[in-house]
Amino acid sequence: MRLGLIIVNMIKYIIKRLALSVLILFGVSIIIYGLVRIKPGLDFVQAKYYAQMQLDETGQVAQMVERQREIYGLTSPIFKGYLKWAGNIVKGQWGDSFIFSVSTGEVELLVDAEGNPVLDAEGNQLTKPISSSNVLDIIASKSTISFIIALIATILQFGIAIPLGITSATKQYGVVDYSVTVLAMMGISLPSFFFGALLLRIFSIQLGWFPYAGLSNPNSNLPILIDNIHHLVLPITVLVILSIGGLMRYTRTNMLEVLNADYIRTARAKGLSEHKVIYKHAFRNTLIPLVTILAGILPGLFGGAMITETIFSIDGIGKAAYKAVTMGDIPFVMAYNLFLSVLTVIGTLMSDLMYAVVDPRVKLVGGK
Amino acid sequence: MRKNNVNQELNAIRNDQFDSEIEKKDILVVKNLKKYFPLGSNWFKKTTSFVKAVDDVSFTIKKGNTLGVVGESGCGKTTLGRTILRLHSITDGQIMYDNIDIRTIKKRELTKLRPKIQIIFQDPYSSLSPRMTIGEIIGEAVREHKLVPAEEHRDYILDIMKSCGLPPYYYSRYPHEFSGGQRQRICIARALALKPDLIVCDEPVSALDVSIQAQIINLLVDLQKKYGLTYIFISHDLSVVEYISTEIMVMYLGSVVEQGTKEQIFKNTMHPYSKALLSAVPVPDPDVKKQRIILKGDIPSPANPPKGCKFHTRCSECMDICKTVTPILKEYEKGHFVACHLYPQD
Amino acid sequence: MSTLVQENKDLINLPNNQEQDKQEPEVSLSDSAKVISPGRLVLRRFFRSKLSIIGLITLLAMFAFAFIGPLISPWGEVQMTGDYKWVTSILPHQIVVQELNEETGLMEEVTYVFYEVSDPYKVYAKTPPSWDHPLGTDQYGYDVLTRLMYGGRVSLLLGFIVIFSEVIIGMFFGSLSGYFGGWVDQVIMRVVDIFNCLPGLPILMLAAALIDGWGIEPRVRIYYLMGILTFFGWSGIARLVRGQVLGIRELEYMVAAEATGLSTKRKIFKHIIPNVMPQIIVQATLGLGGIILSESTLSYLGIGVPFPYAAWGTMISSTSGAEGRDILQNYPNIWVPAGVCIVMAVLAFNFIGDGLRDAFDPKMRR
Amino acid sequence: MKLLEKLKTNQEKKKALAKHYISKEQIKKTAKENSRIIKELEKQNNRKNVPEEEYLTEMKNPNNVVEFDDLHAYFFTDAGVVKAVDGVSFDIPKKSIVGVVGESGCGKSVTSLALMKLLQSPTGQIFSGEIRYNAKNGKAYNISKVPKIDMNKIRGKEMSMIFQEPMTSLNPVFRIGDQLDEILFLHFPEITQEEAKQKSISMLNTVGIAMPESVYSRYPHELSGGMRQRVMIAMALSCDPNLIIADEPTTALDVTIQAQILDLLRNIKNDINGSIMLITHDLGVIAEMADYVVVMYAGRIIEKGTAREIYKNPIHPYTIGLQKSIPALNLNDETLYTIPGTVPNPINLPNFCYFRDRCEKRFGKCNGEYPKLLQVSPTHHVACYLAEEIAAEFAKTKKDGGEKNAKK
Repeated sequence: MRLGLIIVNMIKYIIKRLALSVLILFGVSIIIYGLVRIKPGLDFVQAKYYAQMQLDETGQVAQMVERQREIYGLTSPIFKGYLKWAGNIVKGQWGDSFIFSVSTGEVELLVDAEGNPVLDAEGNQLTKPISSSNVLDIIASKSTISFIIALIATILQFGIAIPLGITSATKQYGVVDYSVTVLAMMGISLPSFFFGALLLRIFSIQLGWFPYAGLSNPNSNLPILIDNIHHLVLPITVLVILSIGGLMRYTRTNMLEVLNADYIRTARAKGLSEHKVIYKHAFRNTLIPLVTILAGILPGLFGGAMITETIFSIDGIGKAAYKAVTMGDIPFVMAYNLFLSVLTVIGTLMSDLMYAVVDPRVKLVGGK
Repeated sequence: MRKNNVNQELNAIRNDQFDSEIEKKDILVVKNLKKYFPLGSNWFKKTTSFVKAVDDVSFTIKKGNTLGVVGESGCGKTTLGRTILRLHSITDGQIMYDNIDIRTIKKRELTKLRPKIQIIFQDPYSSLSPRMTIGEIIGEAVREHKLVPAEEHRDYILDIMKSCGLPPYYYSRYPHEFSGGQRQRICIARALALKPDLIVCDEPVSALDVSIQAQIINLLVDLQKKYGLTYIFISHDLSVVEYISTEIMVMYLGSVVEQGTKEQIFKNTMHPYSKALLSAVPVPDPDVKKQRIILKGDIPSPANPPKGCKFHTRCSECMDICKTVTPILKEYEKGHFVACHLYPQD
Repeated sequence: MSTLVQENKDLINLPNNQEQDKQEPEVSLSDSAKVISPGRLVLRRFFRSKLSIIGLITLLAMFAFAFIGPLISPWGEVQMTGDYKWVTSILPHQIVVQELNEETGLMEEVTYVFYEVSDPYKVYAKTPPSWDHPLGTDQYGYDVLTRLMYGGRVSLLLGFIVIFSEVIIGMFFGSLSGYFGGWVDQVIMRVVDIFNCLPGLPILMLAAALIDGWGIEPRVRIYYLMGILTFFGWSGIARLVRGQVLGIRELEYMVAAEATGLSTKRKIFKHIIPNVMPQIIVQATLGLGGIILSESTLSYLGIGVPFPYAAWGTMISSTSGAEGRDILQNYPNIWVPAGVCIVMAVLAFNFIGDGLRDAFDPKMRR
Repeated sequence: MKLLEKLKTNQEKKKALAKHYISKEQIKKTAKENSRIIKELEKQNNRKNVPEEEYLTEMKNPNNVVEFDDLHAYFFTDAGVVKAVDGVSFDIPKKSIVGVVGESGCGKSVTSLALMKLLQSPTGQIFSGEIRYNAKNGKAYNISKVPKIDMNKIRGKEMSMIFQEPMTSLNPVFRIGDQLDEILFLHFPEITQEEAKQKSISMLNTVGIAMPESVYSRYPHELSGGMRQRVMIAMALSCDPNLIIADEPTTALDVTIQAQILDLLRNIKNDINGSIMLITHDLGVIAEMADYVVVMYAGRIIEKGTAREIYKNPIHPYTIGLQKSIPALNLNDETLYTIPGTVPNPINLPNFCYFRDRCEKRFGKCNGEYPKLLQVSPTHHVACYLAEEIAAEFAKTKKDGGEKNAKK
């Protein structure tokens, strides 16, 4: 009975939050679209194909440009244009990238002018892979490797930061505490591009311990998995070091707060060992604020690390986004931003749900 | 001189119609006061349930008297105090201060009326802004309402400080330098500086140590004599309330259960809750072994009070009627009101 | 009795002792002691921490370096080193020089693309550190040390201006939202939610890239950059202010201010703002580091401070691109100092921010 | 000329004031000295595998559960050493309730925390003195020498504690049952899950919780303050301790709930085989509960005796003033008596009686050093020069009595 009520409340809550999320995404999309539209002069689609349009005699390019402009609602006034674009987004037409294309995995059977299949020497029909430059396809295909890297980095980050944060809180002003503080400060203050470049310079170029770029080396005689890991050591190091500092400090502050609580004194008065006081009574309570961090993980996992991927030439979604920005591929950048916002919204919802799991005091109430 | 001006301004908004109804000496008349807080709302933002923090409270205070309001946590005594100052909006009922209807007067007129009714709080630490000097804290509202000419301002504040037992060198200091008792004196000075008639004291001594508590109570009593102040003294400590009050009101879950003069309440206690409350107070004498009425259970949540008599869940003399019918507050001797089915209700 | 009263503050004027003559003690400690205002107390605590002093000194040194340094330096921000009397303009990797066209016998502008120290024009690009150029020159022949100074100007000034505007906007909306509540709060907080959901760097990049397309003059683009950073950065401060205001509104001194009939203006400016300020100052100091990082990242990506103006991020971006590997490997003097400068500036702000937080609220140490 | 004079007077003023402020060098010096002392004491505390003999001792009187003997508990802060408890000696006899009373900051809580060794480390330390504890197994421990690890066997099992704030004293993320069972598993490792649950539920029953099974599986936030305090008491009782320390157990509760809890405490005292050390600032609570009363002021005991002696025959002016200043029911005087002034700053306390400046009965002798605790009856001690005569008289009768006894 009680469980039933909880589930009903939970569903109510989720529905309400989803409604709110839609509202937020609506706002986000307005900002993104608004940014694109405040551009004076030539719009970005025309600008991209301007040179080609001059040379185009058949009018094919002009047609394509017009189709693209339709998708972005650039032909109509800004308000109508937004509705058009938003409608396309909802329908799943997020636009085409100017610079990327990926193979969809499907193939087109080749036919000659008369419609007869083209056969090769063995009598098999020849095929041509179909490629797509739909931004959703590109995001889907590029985010795999980014996800793997981010997942490893996140696990390492949490696995290292939380124990260190706790240790530094329990041994306040000790050696661990000071090193954690310094490390955390460094992590917060280092720009990723500089730190990445430094690591490359030292460990790759000077010492030659790790490869310079990419994911694998065709000339390497290592097994492919080991080779991949070898390539990923430096980028993951950058990601971990940069994000670990904040998490450590956060854990530490919260742990210190919890350690001052009355129930910790109660636990000590029971006669529990210090280890149990910290890792059972204090830790469960430190987890509560840590759950809010989960909101930030999701976009981090699928959104890729723009600069790190670029520096280490890993062909993930982050590098693609960087390339898109530098080459003016605005359709992709728009889609990428929207994609990240959706992830953030989902992440926030998930972390709020997790909150209710970790903290028994929190009740998800649909009405309030 | 200036004070007269303020009074004239107030006279303009005073409703003379009520003059005949109440005696001149009655400084505050509260009739059927209700304060409900909305509790949660559904999807369409319509309030579905309320916490009845103050539910149908009426009383009258004469000038120079002290009304003690006693009750346990959640009984609405703090809300009552703040509602009288219209710090909360008033759900229903009437509050007449000196023939001015506090519920209906406009915001601007309310601002003019503000100095007349002041409030002192429980927590001396959060009731002083940490970034202002004591002089500023006490004097800012005096300046705002132009109660004294600018050139006399400083002397006036120092004078007020002196009568609250604050040495003049406090004037340019900051609250962080002072202890709880001294801060409470500053709060009293802040209220006193506005030349109020009525001061609502919301548990002014509960957060203080025993020896400091006595100092503050004595100060309040002295000031009352000196300036002819009227107090509404809110406290959970019966012995303090008994000491300082002339009339007492006992509240339970938003309603008044018993009301009367101090003698009536303490010598002729009628309501079972008041009796229990009185007997629960520990006596600092090891030889007194009194017969204690120990109430069962906890105080119910004010958001979801019991039906019938709100006290019936804990009452030792609960009858069947108590569970269904809410008793009305009835006068049994002059000025002594009780809401209980143990006594004839009609 | 009075003979024993020495420096006891509370003995005077107590109701109990009023019958006795109350002679105030002449000059006691409490009478003449310095008044310690909360602000001075904070400063005293701030200077007690070593890290905050280190941060402050670093910051002052960087300011001197960035704003006084260029006055001393013999080189300019975009002054090329070399025998280049005929050089008329400079662009990345190319110079335009006046040259005699032997066929026509006229002087003509000729564009040369260069990568290295090259005859016959002797642009001293990528020279190693020397007395003339303590940190050498970069790939365009500019003096690295001087460029570092100018880069510091951009980063520090931009950081301060952006955080200042963010604080103004954030405080306005935050206090509005927290003080009035109701639908005002609802609307403002939903807008803040929207801004919080925008991805940080990518949206900045989108905005910067779009502005890139406007073809604005490089000098003016810095202001647009400031605008973008402010526009996407104020929401955090607004949320902080709102939370603080909500907390303060519940405190009893605010209720007392209401009860004494103070005006709304006075309540906001005398009671709320001064008590919100500590948190804001801390947040702003810590935020400054973040803004410098964002700016340098954008510059690194080539969409921040435009060439030929110097920025620390741009100087590091020489490690990417066509000759990136070469510079990364052989010319650390071109990019490492810029990185060190960024780290130092951000660290300094973080140290100061941390120190201020501890000083404002000694209970919550670190 | 005038300027010079002004400068001079300013300088003098500064010099005169300097002694009231702590200079930077002094802070540095105290910090250094403090960290040295703390390190030494912590080293003592963190020892492992210490043979029991090292902290075993003899009780002065085997009928006592606890004997505080000249206990000094200090807080080593940068501003100076706060002598929170400065030379406190008193006994807790078996099967009795000892009340410790005093205003905030008088060191009453610190005394109890020192007994449990729960002082906020590293700044709070037992500096010197002995706390002798008479364990269930007949051994006597010197608590101040017991290392941290071995203290865990004593806490909870031998003595347990009830705190002031029931709202925050239970861990919000664990169920009541888990928190109750935990202490049983800890001190009786052989107990099974079922037995623990049984015991916990019966414990909840003992403390008067109506539906123990349902409370067992609830979270703390679902209970009211009074209920939580009952749970805390159940937890304290569950290992059948020798001593229960109740640190302001009813201060945060309403009057009617306070009456319930006090009633419960009184009842369990008869049921269990132990003593209660009751700490509160409320003289009424002490009068109703305690057999013996200890009055503390600024870290020292100023008067101790049986409850009757303290309430009916108080000697120290502070005790008298404290009692007169509570507005007791039905005992109306014209004006309330007040003790003037405030409690002195705990750093750099003077070496005369700390109450001197607030005392109405002070006389020449009070300027001398801090008065010793004088015995005025077999159980009554006072630290005041006013009691000297009575003490002398008592000493004489005692001596006479002793002689008489000897003669017999």
